[in-house]
Amino acid sequence: MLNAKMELIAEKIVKRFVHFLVLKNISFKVSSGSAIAITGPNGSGKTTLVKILCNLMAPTRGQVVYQNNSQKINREDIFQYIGLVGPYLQLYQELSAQENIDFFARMRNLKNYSARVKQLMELFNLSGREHDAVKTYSSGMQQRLKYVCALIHEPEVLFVDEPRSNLDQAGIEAVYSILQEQKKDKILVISTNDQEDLTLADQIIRVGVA
Amino acid sequence: MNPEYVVMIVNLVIWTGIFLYLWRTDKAVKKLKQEIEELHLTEKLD
Amino acid sequence: MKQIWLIFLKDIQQEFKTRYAINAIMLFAIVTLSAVSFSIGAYTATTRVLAALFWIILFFSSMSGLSHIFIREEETQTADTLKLVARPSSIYLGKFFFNLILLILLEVILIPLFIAIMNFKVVSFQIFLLTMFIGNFGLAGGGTMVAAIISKASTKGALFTVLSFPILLPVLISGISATRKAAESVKLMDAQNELQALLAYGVIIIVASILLFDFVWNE
Amino acid sequence: MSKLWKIILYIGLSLIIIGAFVWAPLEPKILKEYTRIFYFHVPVAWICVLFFLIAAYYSFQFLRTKDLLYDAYAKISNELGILFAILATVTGSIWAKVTWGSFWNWDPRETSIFILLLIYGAYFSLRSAVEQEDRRARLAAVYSLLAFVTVPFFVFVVPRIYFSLHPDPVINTQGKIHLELRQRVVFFSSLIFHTVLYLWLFQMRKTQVKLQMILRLYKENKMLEE
Repeated sequence: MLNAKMELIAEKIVKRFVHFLVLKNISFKVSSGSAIAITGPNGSGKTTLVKILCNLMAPTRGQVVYQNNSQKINREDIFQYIGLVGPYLQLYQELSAQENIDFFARMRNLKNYSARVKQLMELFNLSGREHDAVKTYSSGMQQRLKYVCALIHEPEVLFVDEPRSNLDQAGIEAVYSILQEQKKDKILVISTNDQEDLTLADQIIRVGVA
Repeated sequence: MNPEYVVMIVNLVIWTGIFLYLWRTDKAVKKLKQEIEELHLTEKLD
Repeated sequence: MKQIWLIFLKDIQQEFKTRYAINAIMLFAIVTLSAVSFSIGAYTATTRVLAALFWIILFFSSMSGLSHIFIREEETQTADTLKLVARPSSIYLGKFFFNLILLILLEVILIPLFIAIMNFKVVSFQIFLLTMFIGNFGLAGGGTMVAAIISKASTKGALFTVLSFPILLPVLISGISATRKAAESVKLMDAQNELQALLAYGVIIIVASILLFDFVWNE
Repeated sequence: MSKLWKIILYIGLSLIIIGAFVWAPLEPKILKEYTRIFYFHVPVAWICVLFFLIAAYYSFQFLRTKDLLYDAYAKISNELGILFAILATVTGSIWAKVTWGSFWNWDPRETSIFILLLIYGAYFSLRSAVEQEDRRARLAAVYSLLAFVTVPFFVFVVPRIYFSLHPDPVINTQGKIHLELRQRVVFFSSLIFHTVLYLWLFQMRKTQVKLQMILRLYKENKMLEE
């Protein structure tokens, strides 16, 4: 996947919950080497939009297209290209960190991932806790572990929903270094309320405001 | 009671119900059609 | 293929650590079995009644445990995480094999207990075990699919039995009939119709579920 | 539906009532006066099976196209299906009471209609348990189709295990007793006219939900343009 030029295109996304229109005609386009931020007040549909972009939810109208060197990627293959970190995405609480990582890495058909995991675990300051069950982790540690799980396969498109939630200063710095790295030659999508996070982005999508 | 009447009464009750249902649906459809005509959406009616 | 195996392993691992489904299903089976046994007392029921009782216990115990596997994913909010890494058909099959193992474990406990407590005389173990074996595929196949459906609905527990009963009724009917024959006759050919029906049901429900699972799982 | 057809339908239905009560002879051995119920009960039972098939068809169409209109069609055919299943059960059990002596006997056909009622009931409890529209539509469609694939088993398995009380030979032309010509004329025309009547009802409900859908889309578009 070297030098691959990925494109993520949203075409007129509309989402309706029962009688309430959450998203109204959202369109944008991002390609490798840039970052986009989704922002808006609470309950404005940021998370809904992220879920739609990741194919976790279908839009009421409109569509999301992933392109690799202007070749459309099939819906069932998209999961190989994306990574997502968000508060609504939980890890398996009963299993240990190592078991979680192994499960996700092997599900993605990765081999020889231990070096990368070791590096990520060090970066997020989780080394030494690999064999404890995730439920014994604090919320901040769980958040960091989610980053590890989402980054093992070096995703072409990384979605981050509320990057700062539950993190301390060191955690935020680690996340920022990752995000800077991601945006260099891949796609980064951040959904945030924080003004500071917006400086990372090349494009800003505001949802829920007239 | 004569079984013929039982049969007849049961049938009549059912049919009255069905015709009432038909009539109500018909009324609702007419109302909707009128509403749509007022909005000039008739070209979408195929 | 690899994904099916991984999901299956992960569920076994999780189950091994919590033992939620296995406890629920075993306790339910034992409680109903003893309730039935108490209420019948010393009276020896006919094979027809016993066969029906056996399947009712089996059916309702499995109803208490088969849905757990999908409900857990929804309730711990791991469904989306899983959705991001797996193909739908492998999720269905992984969960199906887990439920199959769960049912086999249940039967390993339930069958000897039932035979001992209810004084159920099986003449042809060949028919009996074959019925159980083939019936499991239908039960697990249909049960897993309905579990996936209800895990997306708001009232989960009660809905599972309501929705699975009509779907699994063919298994129940043929299973009861075949079990009765196992207690009455020695020849395998006597239960041929029932076994064929069970087999065909299992194949069809699993194929249909694989085809339809996509629509349940993908939003 | 044009005026002419409506008139034909009304005249036909009146003729069938007259035919059933006056013209067609009674079956003397088992049914006696209750022969008459047969001309009305059988079409109703047939209609509820027909609506079940229609619902399965629209569910399939919905999954293929993801068009919510098809989901609405599937829903109304299931609504009408459950209505007629209840009617068939009620008329059938009145009939069963007078001919076989009890309201319910678990005869294969009673079992089948009972299973249909269970499926319809489960379908609607599933719908009421899901709030989100597209999700509800998908789950309901999947459940419909899942129920649909099990139907052949009921047709195959149930009659082998439960024996029938239904007057099969009366309906079955290969059976012992043939329907007399007049009975047959009334029965088949009743079947046809009832089917037309109920399909007309269905058609009208379809128009209703379609118009509702158009209105809603219009309002939604207006909101989007703002």
